[in-house]
Amino acid sequence: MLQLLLRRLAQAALTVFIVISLVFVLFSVIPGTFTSSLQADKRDVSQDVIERLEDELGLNDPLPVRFANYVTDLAQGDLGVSYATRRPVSDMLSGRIWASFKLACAAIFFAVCVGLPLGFIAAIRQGSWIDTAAMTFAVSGLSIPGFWAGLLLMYLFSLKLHLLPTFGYGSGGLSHLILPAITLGIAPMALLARTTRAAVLETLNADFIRTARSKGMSERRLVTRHLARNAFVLVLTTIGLQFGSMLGGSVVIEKLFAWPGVGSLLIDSVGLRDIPAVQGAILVIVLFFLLINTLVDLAYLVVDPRIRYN
Amino acid sequence: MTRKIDPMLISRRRILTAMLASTALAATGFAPMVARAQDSAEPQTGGKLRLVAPYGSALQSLDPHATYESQDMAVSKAFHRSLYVWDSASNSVVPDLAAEVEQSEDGKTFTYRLHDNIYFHNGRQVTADDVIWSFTRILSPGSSFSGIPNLSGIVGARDFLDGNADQIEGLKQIDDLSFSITFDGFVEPGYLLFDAVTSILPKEAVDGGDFLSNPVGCGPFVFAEHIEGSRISGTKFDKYYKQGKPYADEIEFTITDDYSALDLAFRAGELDATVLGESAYVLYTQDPELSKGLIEIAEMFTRHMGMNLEVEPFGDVRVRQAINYAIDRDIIIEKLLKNKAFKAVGWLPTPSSGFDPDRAPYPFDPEKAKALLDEAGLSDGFEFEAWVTDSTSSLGVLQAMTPYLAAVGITATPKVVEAGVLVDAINSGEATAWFRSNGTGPDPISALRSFDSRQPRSKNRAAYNDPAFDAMLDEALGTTDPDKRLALIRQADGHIFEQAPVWFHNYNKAVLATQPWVHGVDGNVTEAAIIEVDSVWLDENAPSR
Amino acid sequence: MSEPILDVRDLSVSLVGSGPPIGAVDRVNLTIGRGEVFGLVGESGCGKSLCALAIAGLLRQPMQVTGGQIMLGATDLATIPQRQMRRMRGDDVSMIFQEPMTALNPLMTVGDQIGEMFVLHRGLSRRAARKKAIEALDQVRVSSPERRINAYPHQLSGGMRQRVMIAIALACDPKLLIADEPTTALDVTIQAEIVELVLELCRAKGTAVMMISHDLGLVARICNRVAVMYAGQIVEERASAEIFNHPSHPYTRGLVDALPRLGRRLERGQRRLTEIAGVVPALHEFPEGCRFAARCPRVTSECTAASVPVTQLDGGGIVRCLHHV
Amino acid sequence: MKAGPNLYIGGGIILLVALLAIFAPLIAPYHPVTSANLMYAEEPPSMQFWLGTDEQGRDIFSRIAYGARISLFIGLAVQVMNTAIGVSLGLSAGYFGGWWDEFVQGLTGLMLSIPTIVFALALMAILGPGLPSLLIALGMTDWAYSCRISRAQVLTQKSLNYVQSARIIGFGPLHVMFRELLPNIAGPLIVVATMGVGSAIIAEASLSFLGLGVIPPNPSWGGMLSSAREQLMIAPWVAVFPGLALFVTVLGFNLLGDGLRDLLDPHGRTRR
Amino acid sequence: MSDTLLHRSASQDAEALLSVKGLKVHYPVRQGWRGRSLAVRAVDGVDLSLRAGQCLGLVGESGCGKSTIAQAILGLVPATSGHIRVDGHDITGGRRADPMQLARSAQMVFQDPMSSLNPRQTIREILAGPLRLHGMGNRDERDARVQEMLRLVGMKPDAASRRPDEFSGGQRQRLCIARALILNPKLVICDEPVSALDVSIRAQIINLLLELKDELGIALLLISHDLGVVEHMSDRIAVMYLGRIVEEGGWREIFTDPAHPYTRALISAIPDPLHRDQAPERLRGEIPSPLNPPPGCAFHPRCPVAMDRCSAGANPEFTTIGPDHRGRCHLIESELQDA
Repeated sequence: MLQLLLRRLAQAALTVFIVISLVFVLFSVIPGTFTSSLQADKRDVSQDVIERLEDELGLNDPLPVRFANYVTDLAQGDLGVSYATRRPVSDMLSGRIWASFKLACAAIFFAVCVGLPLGFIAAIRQGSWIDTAAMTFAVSGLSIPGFWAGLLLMYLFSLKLHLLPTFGYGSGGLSHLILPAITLGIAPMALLARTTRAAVLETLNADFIRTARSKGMSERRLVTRHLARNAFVLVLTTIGLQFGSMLGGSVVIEKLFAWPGVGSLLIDSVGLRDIPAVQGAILVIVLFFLLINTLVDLAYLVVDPRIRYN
Repeated sequence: MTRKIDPMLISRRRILTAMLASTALAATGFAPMVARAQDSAEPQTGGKLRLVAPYGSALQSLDPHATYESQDMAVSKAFHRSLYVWDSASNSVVPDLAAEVEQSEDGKTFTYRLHDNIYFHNGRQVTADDVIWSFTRILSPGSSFSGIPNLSGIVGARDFLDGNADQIEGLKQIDDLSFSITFDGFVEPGYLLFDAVTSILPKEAVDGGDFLSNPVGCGPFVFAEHIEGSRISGTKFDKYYKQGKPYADEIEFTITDDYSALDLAFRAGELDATVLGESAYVLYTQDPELSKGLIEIAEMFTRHMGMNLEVEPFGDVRVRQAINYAIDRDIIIEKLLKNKAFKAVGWLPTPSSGFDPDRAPYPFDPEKAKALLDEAGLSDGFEFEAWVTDSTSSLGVLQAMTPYLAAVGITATPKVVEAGVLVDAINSGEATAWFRSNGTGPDPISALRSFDSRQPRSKNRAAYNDPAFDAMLDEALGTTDPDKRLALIRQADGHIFEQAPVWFHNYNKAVLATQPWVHGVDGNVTEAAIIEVDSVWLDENAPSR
Repeated sequence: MSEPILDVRDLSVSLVGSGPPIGAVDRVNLTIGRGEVFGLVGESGCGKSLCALAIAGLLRQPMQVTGGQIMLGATDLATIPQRQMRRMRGDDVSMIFQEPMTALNPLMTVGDQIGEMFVLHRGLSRRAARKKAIEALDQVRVSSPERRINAYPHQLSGGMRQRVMIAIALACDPKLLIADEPTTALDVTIQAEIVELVLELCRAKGTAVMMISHDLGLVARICNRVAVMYAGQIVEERASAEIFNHPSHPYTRGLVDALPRLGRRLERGQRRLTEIAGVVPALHEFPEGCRFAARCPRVTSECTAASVPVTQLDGGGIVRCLHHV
Repeated sequence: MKAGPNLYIGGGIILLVALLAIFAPLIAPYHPVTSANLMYAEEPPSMQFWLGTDEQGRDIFSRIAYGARISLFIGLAVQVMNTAIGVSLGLSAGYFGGWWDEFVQGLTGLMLSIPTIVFALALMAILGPGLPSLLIALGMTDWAYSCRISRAQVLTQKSLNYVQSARIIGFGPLHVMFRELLPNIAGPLIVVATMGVGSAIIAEASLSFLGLGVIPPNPSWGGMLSSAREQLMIAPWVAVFPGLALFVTVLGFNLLGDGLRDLLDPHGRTRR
Repeated sequence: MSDTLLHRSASQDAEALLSVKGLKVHYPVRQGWRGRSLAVRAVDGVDLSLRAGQCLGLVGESGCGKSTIAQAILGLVPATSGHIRVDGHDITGGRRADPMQLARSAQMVFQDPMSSLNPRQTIREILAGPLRLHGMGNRDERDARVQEMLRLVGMKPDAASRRPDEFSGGQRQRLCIARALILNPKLVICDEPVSALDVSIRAQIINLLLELKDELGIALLLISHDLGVVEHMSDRIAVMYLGRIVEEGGWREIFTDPAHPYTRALISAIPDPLHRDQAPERLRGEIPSPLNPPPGCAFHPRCPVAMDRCSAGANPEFTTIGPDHRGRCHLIESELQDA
């Protein structure tokens, strides 16, 4: 277990370094800079101010110097200061991480709570109308663009039914969370339903299920003691991958629902060419992915003895 | 000449009144803005104001000195105050923190006396020291605050900025509440000192370390919470210097640039006021209930297609005029912009003091356009690439123009880029034509400097070079007689209109939608989203009560 | 033969899909006495495993029992309700499968998997079941069962896993054990051990064994009686010594002759083996008449005309051939 | 090997959309770009404009028909690129193993850890909006899945005797990978690629939503959707029909993928 | 190794088609993260030789290394040390052997005919592919050769245009044999050639292989755990245990007079329906991991006649039992000494 964690740590460090370098190089070759984005507003910012700003932010230093400075700071845990807000990126992120994390958790919760039972029932009743309905639902969920689904949900639940607030973070309560979480969770839910169905069918065909049947147990016991856990092991990776990529995948949804998460910070910062903030946001997204997948690996250690002893 | 202005004497009506209706709107031929029937009732206190910061999905900075974004300024008004403030009722700048302003004989020195009951949110009284400290901060060597251009006209500001002086010569403290500012030349200090970029801030809070996440000012509300990218809120400041204000107990701004979401939220009753996009505007005007709460504002921004005059054939005035004749702006404004714009008849917009209500617009006259092109030797037409951003007022307008230009033989192809890239391309002279909205107020002379050949490219983007025009501006600036000055300004604006270094499109019509329970929302022509929040009040029907 | 513990009458199993049912097992009759070791031999696809699954009530879609009786004592397993079948399965009839690698639940300890039998059929607590599981492991000669009880299947070798399977199958002292190719996937030296273990334990418990295999040599050696299946039918059933030494059906004869049996080259000096020509017919192309006719050296026109009846042999046993020896 | 209803429904949808795309000039009553006429802006569906017009007065049906070309082209081109990259890497990694395998696996992990949309966003920011950038941004970022599948498939197939035979006969690695292995692992890859076309179309729409898609006058469904969403209230048809076209087409690809899985990949090696 | 044996094998080598000397194949296995690198000694010092027209049976349980030897001979896995010569070409040592040359010398028939033929190719493609690769003949000649091979393995000519899934297991194995022989190799390795086939088909394939061996004069290396098959097909037999050969000799010697306890156990484990009462010689426990072989004689933990010295010291060396019969066992040594 310690070995696993150490390996993951090394892997994370490498990944982060590559990503950071990539972003840094990419953003230095793309057209547009932070200061030009400042002038994009319809009010004219004077050239004098722009030049002073470039000096102050060190934007006139050569690229290798800026990169070296950034990496040195990063190694000491300093994410730098945002060009736009002049605040430490870590400060900016800290609030947003929580918002994004909350959204991701709610979305995966929705996806798991709907997708798993749906796939399970579809598999158990393979070929029945329930199966057909569930899978039609799932394939539709996979086919609908997130932002489109979000708009439709907004229209329905907020405007027509007045059940939920349309967008925003509110005071952090549940009501603001529901719509974006469902919107974000639709695709993973559909995917999970399909994966679960396949996993359950695969498990149902496994030899050990036949063995279990030959023992003479009830279907209920068969399902709970033998089928569910083994099928879940097959689905766990998918859950992990979906959950892990949710912070990045929520970019569009966050934008739509004005959700103050890492994703919307990323989009805005890309537009502003606010490199430290972009780096910070991507860092969080990547680290979250790696963290979740490490947790999934650890979870496998717990649920799957085959991995525990290897 | 000494002018004494007591700002408290000017009645601060909640909505913009006849001021714009009189001249500007009559000229454009559109109905005057619809406003809610006068609120005869006494303002009620209490409730939570739910407003919007509608131009971006996040605030850039909570330090008002550090940002020049409309988005941030809409919010600043709740927490910070400056020496002056824009008064929508009189459509001019009036003193705010300053109780009295005196102008010296030579017209270059202004002596201020602050109200004696202004306090920062931390409880300390605002003194002349705070003003001097705030301005000194903005001008401190090595800084890059947005307000530098506003203050750099103060005597000694440049020296201080460059590190050649220990203090700013033109800034003098007289007593605890009095100070004077001396400028290099003739200026109207109100135009320079009313923006949030010159807010008066408490030194101890700014230096305290967490000012960027916990701002302190002397505005009507005390900062409470900021959830980045989502909302910012404040609570009523009990020691606010204006008696009885603010009316609301709390304030909250929703931060987003998604108009469709704002629209949905407003209809769901989650916002007290919002800014509308074109589509929503159509819908709201058609709706008998929603239309009652609409406030239409001619903002001081001029939308245009800029042309790089150094690139042929744009150097030829006939070509530029041809483009202005060739396009049916009425239909673009009506159909594409849903009448959410006022047709431009000059660089200076309707609310500007320099606006000339008698000037006639370029008519839609393709024959004339063709004739002008023939004259210019371009009977076969020409092609050009227009740099645009992906928005209705930019790419959308270009697409709508394309058939008209094609009709006179001109082929326009869009090059879609991000806003920042567009600015780089313009400033470097790479772009041949571009779509943009320029701030054209409130100071008309400053607005017309956009065509001053002595200005850098980042200001004079068309690279317009016309010494006669430059001279007109200088003359206007040196003229103290207001009427004469106004005449000169209008003449200069007319000259630009005739020379057509841009395709004149429209002046932005900003539309605020307010809920029936909201009262006292004004129409700020400098920026519709900047609402004088201390005057807004909610009646008993407000859901947030 | 002692009193029959299992009496299968005219058992038919068919593939029931969208088209007409396709017969996979055709009117099979089997009788197994108490404590008897009975062998069912055949090549892949002959239906021997389907018979076993039908008896244990484990057939899965699209295979179905389409006729006949399966009498276990006085109960007809073919008609009893699911619930009752479930109770009997594992308790009265149990099974061992071919693949010890996949037949055990990879996520449960072997102790839990054995103990589950006692929980299911004896209503024991987990704790008591665990104790019984240790005993059961000890019975199948697993060393230090107290320790192994906590092992997971992947930690065990193939032979060990098959022992666990045996422990599970025999946990409740069933009346009948169906062993479907229990040693095919194991190494030669392990095979012998496993077979012996099964026989020994069953003898001790009085359990009848139905041994299913493709290996006529193995079956003939350990069984009292052997039935040979070909293409869904039993073609010959006799005492094992008889069937091996004096096969009556041409197919059985061919099998015995074609078997590269140890010592045959030494005995007969011949290197070439006797072949059975042709290939085994697939399920959907079982021929009319004698199903072995196409490959049979003794085939005549009568063989293909109509289905061939079963003949009782003089020395006991049956054969399904018009030209049997 | 049985073709289920999914295959026919999905295939039918795709066929219809493909026909719409191919014969757009014949089917569409108006030109998708130059027919702009503000006099007809935002007309509701009528006999003249079957699905109404957009804010520039262009016929939405015509734009959807022409948009089918762009959306299908983007979906297919992107997926061809992704599959080519993923399969080449996965195939070689699985076949050669060793450090190359480790490298490819690391790369795949990296690609997986940065969500496609973020990657594409960064690339789009660099390349600027437009069709070529879009193809590169999407075509180079979503190959991890097909890479993993082909690698896993190669690992199981590699030990099969026909591969060994080919090696023993003296065939080189390229022959073994592309002539022997590829045809045998193509089934699951085709399934993944088919569904990938749908996700590429959605990805394009999402990027358009963020303002980084196909340059507007050109009609791509995602672009139409994102520019129309503000008109949802006043002219719902401007947003509804492109959205519906997008949804149905993506659904078609997903159903086709499901159908192909039932047909080509009965063991469900592509669980998705 | 005794001098006489060395001498004998040296003389044999001159005419041997296949000669394997001191072959070791070790796979590195990493234990854990940055763990120690251990070697799986899959093959640990094996000598073999095989002449044209001869069949050598290689016997042992799963994991004993017999398949690894086959792979090493075919150049599919690198030898850690030792030498392999096939048809006069050294395929080990510094430079890797020319794979094309090797392909024309040695071919292989696999256990599972189901997976041995590429399901996406026609039989013609499968059979003619090797010819085309090796530049043998033009299109017509290749077709003729394909037809010739089909006839040789007893298939109908129309088989050429069909695909593998249209054939039964036995027929596929015939096609596999045809492919193995189409390049005219001198050596064919058969890895469990019949164990996946139906019982009634086995004899057909065994007979076919024997016929082809005699007809074409090829050498067969037969790898099997089925002693019945091995007895029938082999001229000489080598018994392997845990990466080493433990007994080697002519088929008659091995089956009439097995010397090594492991060989005896293997033989007695075969169920003999004719001798039902004979109790088999049972081995204890299971095959140990080649990662961590037991000290001394690797077989001693399972050996029914193990002595004290078996568990100590080194693995026993070969003892010559007869002119073409030798074994590695302390017991044989002491028996011979006693005699």
